[in-house]
Amino acid sequence: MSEAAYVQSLNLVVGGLLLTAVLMLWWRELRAIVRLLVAQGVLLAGLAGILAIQEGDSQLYGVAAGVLLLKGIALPAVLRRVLRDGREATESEPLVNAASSLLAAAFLILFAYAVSRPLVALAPSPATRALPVGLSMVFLGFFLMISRRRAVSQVVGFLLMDNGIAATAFLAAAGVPLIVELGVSLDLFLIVLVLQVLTARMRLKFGGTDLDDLRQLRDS
Amino acid sequence: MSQRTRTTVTAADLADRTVALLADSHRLALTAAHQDADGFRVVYLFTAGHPDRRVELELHTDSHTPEIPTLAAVSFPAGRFEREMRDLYGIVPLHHPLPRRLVRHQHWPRGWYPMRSDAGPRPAFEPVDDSYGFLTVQGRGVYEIPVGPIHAGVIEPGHFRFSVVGETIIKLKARLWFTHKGIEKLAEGKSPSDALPLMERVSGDTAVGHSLAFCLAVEEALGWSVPEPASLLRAVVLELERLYNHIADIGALCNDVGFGVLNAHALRIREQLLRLNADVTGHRLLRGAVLVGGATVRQLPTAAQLAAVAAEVAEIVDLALRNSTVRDRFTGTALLSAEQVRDVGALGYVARASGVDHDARRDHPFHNATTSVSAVTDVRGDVLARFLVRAGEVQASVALLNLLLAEARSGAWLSEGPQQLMGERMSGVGLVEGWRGTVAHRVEVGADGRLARVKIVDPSFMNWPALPLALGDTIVPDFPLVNKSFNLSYAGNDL
Amino acid sequence: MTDHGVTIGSVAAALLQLVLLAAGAPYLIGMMRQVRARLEGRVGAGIGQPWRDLRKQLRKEPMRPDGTSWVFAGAPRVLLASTVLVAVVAPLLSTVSPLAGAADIFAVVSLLLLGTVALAVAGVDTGTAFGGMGASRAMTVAALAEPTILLAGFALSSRVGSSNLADIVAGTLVMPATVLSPASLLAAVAFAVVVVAETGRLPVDNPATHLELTMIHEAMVLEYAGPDLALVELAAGMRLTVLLGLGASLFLPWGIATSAAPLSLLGAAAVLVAKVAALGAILAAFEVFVAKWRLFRVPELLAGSFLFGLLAVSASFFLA
Amino acid sequence: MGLMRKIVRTGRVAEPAPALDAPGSASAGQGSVGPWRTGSVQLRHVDAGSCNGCELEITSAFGPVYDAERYGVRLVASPRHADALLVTGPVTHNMADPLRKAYEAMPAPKGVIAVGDCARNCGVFAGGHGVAGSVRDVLPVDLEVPGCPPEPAVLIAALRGLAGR
Amino acid sequence: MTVIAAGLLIVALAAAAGALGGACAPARIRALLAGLLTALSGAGGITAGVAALSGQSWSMRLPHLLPLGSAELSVDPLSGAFLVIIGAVAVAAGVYSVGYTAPGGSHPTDDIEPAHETVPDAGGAASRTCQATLPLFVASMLLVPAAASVTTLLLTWELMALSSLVLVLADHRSRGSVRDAALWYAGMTHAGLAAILVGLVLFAGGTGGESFVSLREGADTLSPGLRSAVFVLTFLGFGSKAGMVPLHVWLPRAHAESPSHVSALMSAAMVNLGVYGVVRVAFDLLGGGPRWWGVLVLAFGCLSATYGVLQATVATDLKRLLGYSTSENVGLMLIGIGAAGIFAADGNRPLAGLLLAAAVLHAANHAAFKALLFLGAGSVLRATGLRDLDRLGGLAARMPATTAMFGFAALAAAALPPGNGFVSEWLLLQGLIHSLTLGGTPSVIVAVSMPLAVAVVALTAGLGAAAFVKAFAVGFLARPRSDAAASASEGPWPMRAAMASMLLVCLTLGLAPALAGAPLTRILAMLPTVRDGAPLAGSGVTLHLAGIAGSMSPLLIAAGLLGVAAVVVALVRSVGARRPRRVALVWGCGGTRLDPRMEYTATSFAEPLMRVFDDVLRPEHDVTVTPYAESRYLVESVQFRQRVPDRVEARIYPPLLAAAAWWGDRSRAVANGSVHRYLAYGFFGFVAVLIVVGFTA
Repeated sequence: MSEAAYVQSLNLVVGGLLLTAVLMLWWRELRAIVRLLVAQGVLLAGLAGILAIQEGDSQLYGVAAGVLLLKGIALPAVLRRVLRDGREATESEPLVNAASSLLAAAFLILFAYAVSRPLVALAPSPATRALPVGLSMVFLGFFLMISRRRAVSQVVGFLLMDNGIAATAFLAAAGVPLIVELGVSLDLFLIVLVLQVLTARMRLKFGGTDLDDLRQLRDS
Repeated sequence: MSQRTRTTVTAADLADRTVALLADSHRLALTAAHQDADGFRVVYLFTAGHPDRRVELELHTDSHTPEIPTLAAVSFPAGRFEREMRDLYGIVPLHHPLPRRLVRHQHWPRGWYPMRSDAGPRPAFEPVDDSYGFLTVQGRGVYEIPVGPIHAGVIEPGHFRFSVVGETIIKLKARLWFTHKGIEKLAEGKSPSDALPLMERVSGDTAVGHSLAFCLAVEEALGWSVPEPASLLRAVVLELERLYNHIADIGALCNDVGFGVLNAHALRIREQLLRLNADVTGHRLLRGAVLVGGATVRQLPTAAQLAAVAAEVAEIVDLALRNSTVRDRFTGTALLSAEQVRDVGALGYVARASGVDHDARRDHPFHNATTSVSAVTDVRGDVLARFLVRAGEVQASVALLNLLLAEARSGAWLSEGPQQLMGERMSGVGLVEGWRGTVAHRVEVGADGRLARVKIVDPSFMNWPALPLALGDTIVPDFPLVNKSFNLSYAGNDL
Repeated sequence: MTDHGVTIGSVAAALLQLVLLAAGAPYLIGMMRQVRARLEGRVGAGIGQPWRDLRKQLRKEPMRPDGTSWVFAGAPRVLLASTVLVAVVAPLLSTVSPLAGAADIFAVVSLLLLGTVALAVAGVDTGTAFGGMGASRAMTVAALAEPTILLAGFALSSRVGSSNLADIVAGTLVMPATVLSPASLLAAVAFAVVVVAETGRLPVDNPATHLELTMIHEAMVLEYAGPDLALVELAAGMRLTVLLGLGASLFLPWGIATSAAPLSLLGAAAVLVAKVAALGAILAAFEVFVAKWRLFRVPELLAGSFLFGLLAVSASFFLA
Repeated sequence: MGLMRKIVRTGRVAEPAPALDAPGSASAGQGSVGPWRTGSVQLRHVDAGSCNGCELEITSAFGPVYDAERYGVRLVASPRHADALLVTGPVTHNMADPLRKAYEAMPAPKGVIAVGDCARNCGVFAGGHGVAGSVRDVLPVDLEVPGCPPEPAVLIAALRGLAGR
Repeated sequence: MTVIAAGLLIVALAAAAGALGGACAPARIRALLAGLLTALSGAGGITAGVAALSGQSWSMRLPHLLPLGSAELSVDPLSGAFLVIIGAVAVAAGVYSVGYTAPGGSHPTDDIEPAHETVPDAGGAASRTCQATLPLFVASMLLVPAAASVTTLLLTWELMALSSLVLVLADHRSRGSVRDAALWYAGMTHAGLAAILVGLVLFAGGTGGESFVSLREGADTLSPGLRSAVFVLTFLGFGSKAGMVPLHVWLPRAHAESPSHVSALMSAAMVNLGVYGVVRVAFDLLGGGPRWWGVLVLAFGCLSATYGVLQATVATDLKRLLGYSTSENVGLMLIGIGAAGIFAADGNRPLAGLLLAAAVLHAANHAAFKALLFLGAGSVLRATGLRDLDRLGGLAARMPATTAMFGFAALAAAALPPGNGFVSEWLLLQGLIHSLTLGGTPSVIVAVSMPLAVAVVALTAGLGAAAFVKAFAVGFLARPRSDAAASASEGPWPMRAAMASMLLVCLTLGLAPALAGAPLTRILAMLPTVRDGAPLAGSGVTLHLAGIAGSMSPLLIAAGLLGVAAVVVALVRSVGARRPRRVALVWGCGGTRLDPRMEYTATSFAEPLMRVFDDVLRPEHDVTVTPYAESRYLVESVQFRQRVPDRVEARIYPPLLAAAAWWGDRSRAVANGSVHRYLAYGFFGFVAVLIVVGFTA
């Protein structure tokens, strides 16, 4: 791959990652958000693939395949199952309205850009220059978890954060060791499973997965 | 057939008796004034289901100073019936809190009460005057949107006055009776059969509902028994009417949130149904099927036709609700609580969507088969609930039709009328679950067999006051949607 | 940088572009209605219908509602004039334009806003509740769309170091890969939302509705009759056409002539018609699948596009 | 996409246009010359007191099956945009004045179409104490469409005559 | 004697004569005398300013004019620009005041309440005190930019503050809100003065001299901490005068309650002096500073622009709206100055110069259109006694000239072509846009702040358009919403003449901005950190930017608009049926004849945007429904109330005021609530400080 094509495709993938992250914050329909998560997983795998081609690193190919399998297929599938059980197609009322949360997102992205400057300055390359995107994803994921009520949205936020960590790792050091990455993701997988059980329980008890309902548990 | 109990009450007793009846799960279905030789007579009809009960209170007042005590404080609909009586008969409800004109617009001549038998020819009208006393909302920045009587779509005439700040509706007042033609008066003196075409045109989309309620009332008054197959056919056409109207509403609701493609599909299905109607009765709007003393149907729809319609409607409803914008705009819009429904006496799908289950097919059946109709209710009271109730009723209606069609036979089924009239003044009541809700007719037939008085109550009359109540927290651009979710008849209200 | 000389060729190019847009706008509207009709199972009135309507309206009686001022009659002219001006200066056919130096992307945006303002002011001038309501809604949308489109413009122009539209387009033609850059993609999303909002398409406004209480554009023009109405409708159509054309030029600039040679101009004209028609068809088809948003969710849409504009700008920093 | 599938499966709904035969001439009114035969007719509907049966059939005529719009006929929101009023029902006392105002509000040249038997001769409502008369008693009528309510096909034929398509 | 000296002499003499005339002349000619001499004073300022802008410079020391100090005056191009701006506004305001204070106008008696309470007289502005103070106010404003020493600056500054305070108080007898506004103004302006005072005293103390020349020379010797302290203090002090958020609280009140020509002077001329002060101290005297100064100015600019435009969008009081719009425009100027400061610190001179030029040009443009707007609002106020947009309307037929001129000014304020506001906002955007391509690899601050600044400028452009469409359309068009508006008529001709002169300025600046190129270049040339060639070049009708591929021709755009409109009219004539235009009743859906209550209100116009910015504005709504006793479904009355409090004010000031009140309780002996006594305290305090300064220097 030529240098120009490498930069071009890297930028494209990174732009796509950012786009999907922001869209997750913008849209309220959970089904669409899960679809975005799939896209993001694929893009992330693509990012790993591009880096693999560029570095010629066979281990990275494996990572790309693993990411595709886990984030592009397995995790969204679990989420979809959670959604299929209920009719909670939309995030009814986020704690922060869409306009404010988007503005917050803008600030978070700029913030991510500002804090990653020193890192970029350490080793300027096309990949590290895209670092702010990975960091933004982490921030946005965190914000998503803070600002949403539904358990499913929180899981989405968690996954977005994880994707962000992965993207940052790929961009910063052309990939963390495979074991670490898989380990982290495995942790996440467990969390998702736990949350799924939890949401199922909650639905049985309260008929919906609004986390604010959990407050009722305290008094009884 | 249930028995009506009739009691004459004094002005002093009226309120107490009313309160007792309302507490005993009755509702005020109809109030009608009559002009007898010896003065005015006001009849209050209360009805209740499980079992079918109908109670009439009669109040007499003299013809020189016709006055009755107001029931406005006890029953909201009574207050409106009283205003209507005042306009048409000049009977004054004493101490009514809001004794404004209702039926007669401001330019109608003073002191001319058109329903009185001695009203005489119409005096000259005053020049049109806009001084209707709409309540002025106090406060800076409030403006009023006058809408109608000529609306921007293909809509019947009525005037809405919104008091608004920006997009937030603070208050809505609907002014109706633009299409008041005088149907009740026109029917007087006609033989029941001659009056039937008029009843089919009370509200064009409720031809069966009104003609059937009228026929039931006349038949009760005259003691006319109807052949069983005719009753069955009447139930069939009643459901066909429900079908074509509900599918149109489902499409129109989608159209009002800008999802026009589903409206196109709904209109296509309605056209199929209208053509089916033409095959069944010879008229696209099902006119001519219900006759005094019987019914006539050319051919019956097949189960396959109905199943196809039911499937398509289900598909459209599903497509609508799968669109998150549509769902979002329906959900939580224009909430009407069950309490408000009971207080204003709302009927039909409006009431059922708020969890109040009035259904004359079950509560006041004219054929036993209809009592088994499955109740479709919702408790949310929003536009979504009214949409879903309609969607559910389409399926329930098809199920009921399948049941009815198993025994129905086409053709003309007519019984001979009674050979001898039973008395001087015979009265009858007809209660029918039209597609909008319970249609109530009360007729009195004179000794000559001609109609002495017909009182018509379309469910729209009861439901109109519920519309402003539902608009509590609604923005202006949602109004057309809300209005469509009620879809009230202006013609049926104005008469 | 492109030269902005006034030559016979460039003047001819500008005139050709204007004629193409003015004549083509009603056909575009007709075509979009046709797409919708076909998807609804209808036959449709044909793509020439808007022209038939315009021709008839032009011959009808002009009216002035009692109590209105010169603003009422003036607004359609200003609306059309601002649109025509944009239609002349935008580099849709060729990057050489006699007036390219006179108006850049900000001037174009402001001219479009001037048209919106003219119509809004006239809406209030009628003194009807509907006119005011439409004006208020239109200005709300415009007030939020304006920042978005300026940001998108910022992202596009910072890339080439000029806010001149012809320079931006020419820059893209030289380096086609920039079209696929994240900044450009994000700006395109923002731009698309603005086009939808500014031209009153679903899910912001329903161009097919007849309900006074829900309309935006139509509510402002309820009082116009005859020639005035024709001007407003023509201008509205041209605005849509110009914006689609501008979108095509900025994000899919291929086929635009870089000189004023007659043959390349004709070729560019053909390409422009094809691109705008395709975009219009896509927009019309998209409209069939979406419902109209609740009025107060529209700002969310615009806030979203605003963010996309900001992201586009940021991305041009990140990934420079 | 379920909707896409539905659209494709349903296909064309509109029925073929019937042959155009000497239209509307049967009952075209005397006198005023309307803005006719330009291939474009915009209509402002006014319910002057109908039972809403005519409204139902007008909606059908503009629905996908009959698709009146294909002949260049369109319903518009404001009388300012309209070439003709589409009036239904007997004119009630309360609607006579609004009807006149609507006519007044249209730009010339303009016309009036009376739809349905009630609009033509008050139908079953003749003599009602709230009825002021037929449409002809209030405004000059250019075209009458008979029926109670007129079937969509009849309506379409009349409108095509006006549009000239 | 140079032209500048002659101009300044005219300023002083005319003002003195005007003050004398206003105080002593018989009531009949008082207005004429005071007004024309005020205008003459302004003309003197223009003369001096034009001379300075064309390259002359002048300075002078009057050793014995002040007790314990010498008065130093100096005029350079920067002063010249502000002399011209203030002088031009003063000419218009002076002429205007002749008509405005003539008998026969309506003036509201309390707040903006119903019109029937208005008294048809000349209002408080016609009083002897006000007529005499007006020329003094103008002269003191004109002397501020000419001041060349700390003492002179502070003295003229305080004179300006006091004279304007007297003018704000003009109507204090008839309206309680005036006293409230004056108290706020007096408090804020003196707090601001204190900050400037301390800042400049520190500066002077550090450099060992109080003349600007010695400050300039000694600035480099100050420690960075002291430099920054001087900058921050003076910035806050000048910022409060400029109406910068959150120090703006006095502005919407004072500008709304003053007589309208005074509002124009304050809003179009006086606030600019705050901007002048910032530029003078930061760029000239201190000779530039670190980047964070720029960031600070930029941040306050963004805050002011956003908050000002939001409040203007929801305001329904016409003059209050204009006041908030002033905060917005000052914010835009500060954005330009702040960004210029950032780039100057980075050594990027072309951009710094361009942005500073944009800020100064915007000051001029804002002065022109804001003066016109306030004068227009004053004409409306005089004709109707109303400022409440919800009760205006229908003026287009009754006051056609005022309507047309206000309309054009509104267009300019909305930054739309062909208005002059468009030009300077365009310039500002150009400067911001090129921050990427012209600065090499952008620094983090630039990369983060410039997109945000562009977003703010863009947002103000959009919201400003909404605010001014509301002000113009609801205020002037459609049918009158009240009897007072229905009986409005144009005022005396001097008012229209004054507005026409401002319109001319707007048109000139809007259509030929290239004229400003050379003077702006001269201004930039005197600032060490931004000095760099010619930023603006005008070739005929097109505005070109040096070093940047940016060009725009407002004249061609305007000509194009007119030309196309004319062609359209001609085409419609030839194609159309040539039927005469018929006047018909407004279509009211066939129902009632529309009455004024059915017209859209300003409150309603802004409601959607208020909902959008609910989180920022926090409006208070209240609907009270009173049903009949008999049935809760029969409504007897409905009452709606809505208020949009100034949240910045509500959040920040109560604690401060509570503390002040505590002090006030302590010193009740000296405070009896009389505004005049407060004025006296202020003045004596000021004199005491001067004495201290005199000794220390």
